Amino acid sequence: MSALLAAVDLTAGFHDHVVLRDATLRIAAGRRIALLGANGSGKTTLLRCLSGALRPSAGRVEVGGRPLSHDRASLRAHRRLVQLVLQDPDAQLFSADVTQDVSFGPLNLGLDDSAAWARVEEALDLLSITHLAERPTHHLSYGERKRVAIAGAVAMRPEVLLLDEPTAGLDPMGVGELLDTLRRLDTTVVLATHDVDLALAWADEVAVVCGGAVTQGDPALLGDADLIGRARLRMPWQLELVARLGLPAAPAARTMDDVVSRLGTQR
Amino acid sequence: MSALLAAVDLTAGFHDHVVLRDATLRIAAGRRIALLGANGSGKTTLLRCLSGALRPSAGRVEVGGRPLSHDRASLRAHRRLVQLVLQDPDAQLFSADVTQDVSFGPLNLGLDDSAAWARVEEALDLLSITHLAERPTHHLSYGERKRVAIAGAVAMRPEVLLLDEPTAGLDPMGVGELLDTLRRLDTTVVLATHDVDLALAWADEVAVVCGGAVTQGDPALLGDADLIGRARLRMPWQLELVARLGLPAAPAARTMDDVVSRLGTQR
Amino acid sequence: MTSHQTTIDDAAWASPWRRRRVGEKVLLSVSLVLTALLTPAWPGCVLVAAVSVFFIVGPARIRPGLLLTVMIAPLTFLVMGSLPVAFQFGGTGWGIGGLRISPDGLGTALGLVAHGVAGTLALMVVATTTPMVDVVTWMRSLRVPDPLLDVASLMYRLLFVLLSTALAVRQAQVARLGDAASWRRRWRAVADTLGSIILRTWARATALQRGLEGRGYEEAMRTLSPRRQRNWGFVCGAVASVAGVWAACWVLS
Amino acid sequence: MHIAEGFLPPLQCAAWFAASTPFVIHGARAVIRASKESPENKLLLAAAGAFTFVLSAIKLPSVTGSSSHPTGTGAGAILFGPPVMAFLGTVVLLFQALLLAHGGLTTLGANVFSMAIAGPWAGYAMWKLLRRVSAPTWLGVFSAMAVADLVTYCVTSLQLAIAHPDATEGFGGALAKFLSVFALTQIPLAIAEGVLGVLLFGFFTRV
Repeated sequence: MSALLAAVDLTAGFHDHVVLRDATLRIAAGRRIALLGANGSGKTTLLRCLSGALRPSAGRVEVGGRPLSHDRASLRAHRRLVQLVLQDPDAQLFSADVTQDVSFGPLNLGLDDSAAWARVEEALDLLSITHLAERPTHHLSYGERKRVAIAGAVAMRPEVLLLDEPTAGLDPMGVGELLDTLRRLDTTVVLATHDVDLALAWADEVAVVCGGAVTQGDPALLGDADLIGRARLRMPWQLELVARLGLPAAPAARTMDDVVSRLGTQR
Repeated sequence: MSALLAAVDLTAGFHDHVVLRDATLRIAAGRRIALLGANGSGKTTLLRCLSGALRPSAGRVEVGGRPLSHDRASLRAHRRLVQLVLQDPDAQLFSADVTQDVSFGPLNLGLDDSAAWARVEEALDLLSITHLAERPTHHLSYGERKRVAIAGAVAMRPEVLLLDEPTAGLDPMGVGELLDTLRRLDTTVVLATHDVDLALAWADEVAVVCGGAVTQGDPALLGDADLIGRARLRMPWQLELVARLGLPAAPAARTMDDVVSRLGTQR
Repeated sequence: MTSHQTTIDDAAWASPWRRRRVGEKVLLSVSLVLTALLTPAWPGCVLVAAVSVFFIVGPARIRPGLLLTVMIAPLTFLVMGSLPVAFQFGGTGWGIGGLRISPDGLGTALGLVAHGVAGTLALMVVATTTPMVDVVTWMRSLRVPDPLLDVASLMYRLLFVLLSTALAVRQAQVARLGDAASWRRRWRAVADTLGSIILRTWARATALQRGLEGRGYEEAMRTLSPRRQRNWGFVCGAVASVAGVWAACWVLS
Repeated sequence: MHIAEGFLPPLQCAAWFAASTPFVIHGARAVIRASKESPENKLLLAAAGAFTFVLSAIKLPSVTGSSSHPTGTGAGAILFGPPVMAFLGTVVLLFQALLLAHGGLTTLGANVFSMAIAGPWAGYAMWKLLRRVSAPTWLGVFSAMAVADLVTYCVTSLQLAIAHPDATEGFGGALAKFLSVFALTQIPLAIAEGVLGVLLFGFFTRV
């Protein structure tokens, strides 16, 4: 089966500094993928390549098995399919108020005003920020701005949503609410994060960026001490605890519930 | 014993919006205190009051038991004692290169050039960023800028270092390195964070900001489900696991080692 | 940051001449600039251009490609600005309307381009090897009042912060198909972007002010800057090169 | 539109430096005064200067096919007054000469005169005049920004015509030539910048 979206043997970077080297990531439809890696490892670069914003110096981005060409028409079509939300909401928000900002994408899709309105309402509703609709963007808190930025992408109804550190800077309950929202969305999601515990509990698949390459696999991959060490991550507590107690690693205990039931049966 | 630094019955906010109401936090010399709370709960406001940057509308900041008056001379003396590192490094870095930036504080203390140089070298060394000394600020990564901002405060050799979300946005190993650095520093540290697991493992004391007030106590306080819920936090996994398994809460299991040994003795 | 706005600055920070005294580089660069201005196109400007290129891509190790990119903007102006000089009213020969290309006009225009190219290359000797902020710091020794230099060096820091925000916002708009919008909506987007950046710039300046106050900022913005050794070899080399150009002009004319 | 290095004869370079210097010193005094009043002003002025520089990174939706970007000197003059703009504009021009190779060192005096002095003062005068006759604010903003641009363009053409008069028609002929060759980009830009000013004004009434 060809992936919905894929980076194949991608090499990319800035000036002389190569960040990714022969990196491959395949994103199957409907999956939730957590992208992990150290600061500066190339997570953002990979997301930018996948979104079409950055052109790799070698390798290719594939959409449904076909290579993405970087001409204007292809990129436009690509942006209907794939939306990237940047880490800093201020890089994305520019309009005077929330409704205007969220409507920017839908109107650019060529929707008429009433269809665009419907999209805006839908997106605000999905992100549980209907109450912010008429608020000026510049008076919102950080957490609120993050949600508005995501709403702006969601309103374009992409098939793949790429999120760069959407949970960074949110309080624990805010993180929980955001993950609930992402579950409600009916899209494929790639989420870059530093939070290994969250990745283990939330993702269907993980992809670890390390040394310019990507290692993709089951979330249990985060129990690979060698990979984790090289990638400047740490092992999720769930996996570390199970390993330290000398319990069998498989099936991986991914949530608190898993750990509790695993320990319960052992005693 | 009077605290080295304290906020007593503090009320503070912006315009008509009161953020803190009768908040009290006592910081004893040599302690490591984690300050927790939701986005917008008032952690930053509290830190700014403690640093003297923000004048509370009621209540007082006490230094060694004596109230801080906000005249210029007192504030000058206060800044030698207390340094605040803001969450956004770009709100603190203003020079073109790292050495220049870090030297700003020491020179403001009235040190001569050679003494200031020594302070800069010391601070860069403590933060393990000697290699960045001549690099331009705008070429640094986010994590590097965060370290430089901390170095700028450390170079002033404060007795109390207030850090607002220093670990936000850092990869797990970067967080570990930063905490190691803070252990090496011989100062009292107050660290605001959203990371409850980290707070539990690192801090001598925790302070939870909720509803404008501060609840201060032993890190085991993070096992108080009611407080944690109101403060939009979550329980650290160490405490939650122990509770879910029906094991006695005290003494609190704070680290992976604690949990492993606790579970080991139970089996 | 990937932007042509920072090409010269990036090169300057990486240049092996970064650690030379600013005064020495200014001496070399400015005397070459003045030589380009004061000597005839041949041989003066040609020699100045050659000497400048030699220093830039030679000892200062700047990529020739980079130098070429940098020269596009001034060349555009030089070509456009020389056209009205090449074409003159009246006379015979090829032309548009009442304007005709004359040999005299063409000569003057080519001379102007030569002066422009040589002068710009000479200026690039200091620009590609010296971060702007070093120049500002060096101006302290020229007794320029401190507040003015503080403003200029803060500008330097802030412009990179703003530039990265501006580029990020533009890219994010393109990601949401901003380039497919109608002309009217694109104009509005540009205005809204500028407005947002102004608001954020203000917020940043205020945040920075507070951050600096916490570090003891009251009036002066004093920082340490490394002492650079005077290099007499470099000074002599600079003087010799410029003198060489003048001597060649005198001999050849 | 900045006059490139080497494009003006030496004596005229010196003359334009002499013409600009009093304005720039006047502006520098205003800046020093402002920063003595409150250290915060240094940050705000630096932010304004940085913003003026960053404008050159903002491409306007194409008007003539060529890429054009706003200069913002008109708006700066309204907000900070022409003296402060004379100083900030000088620093920005120096930055542009060294960071972007736009303009030059010996032509700095001439460029400062057209962009940081004549443009802002003309824009400011237009703004004051229209305020006096109680014209709508949007018209004032539009005119100030467009006029600042137009005057800059005219003064630059004037400087070039003085430097390089036409062989037969002299100064007048040269002025006509320079005005028309740069009109292609500069007149649409002036209008564009005026429109941008009005839209920007609209933005600030909405936030």
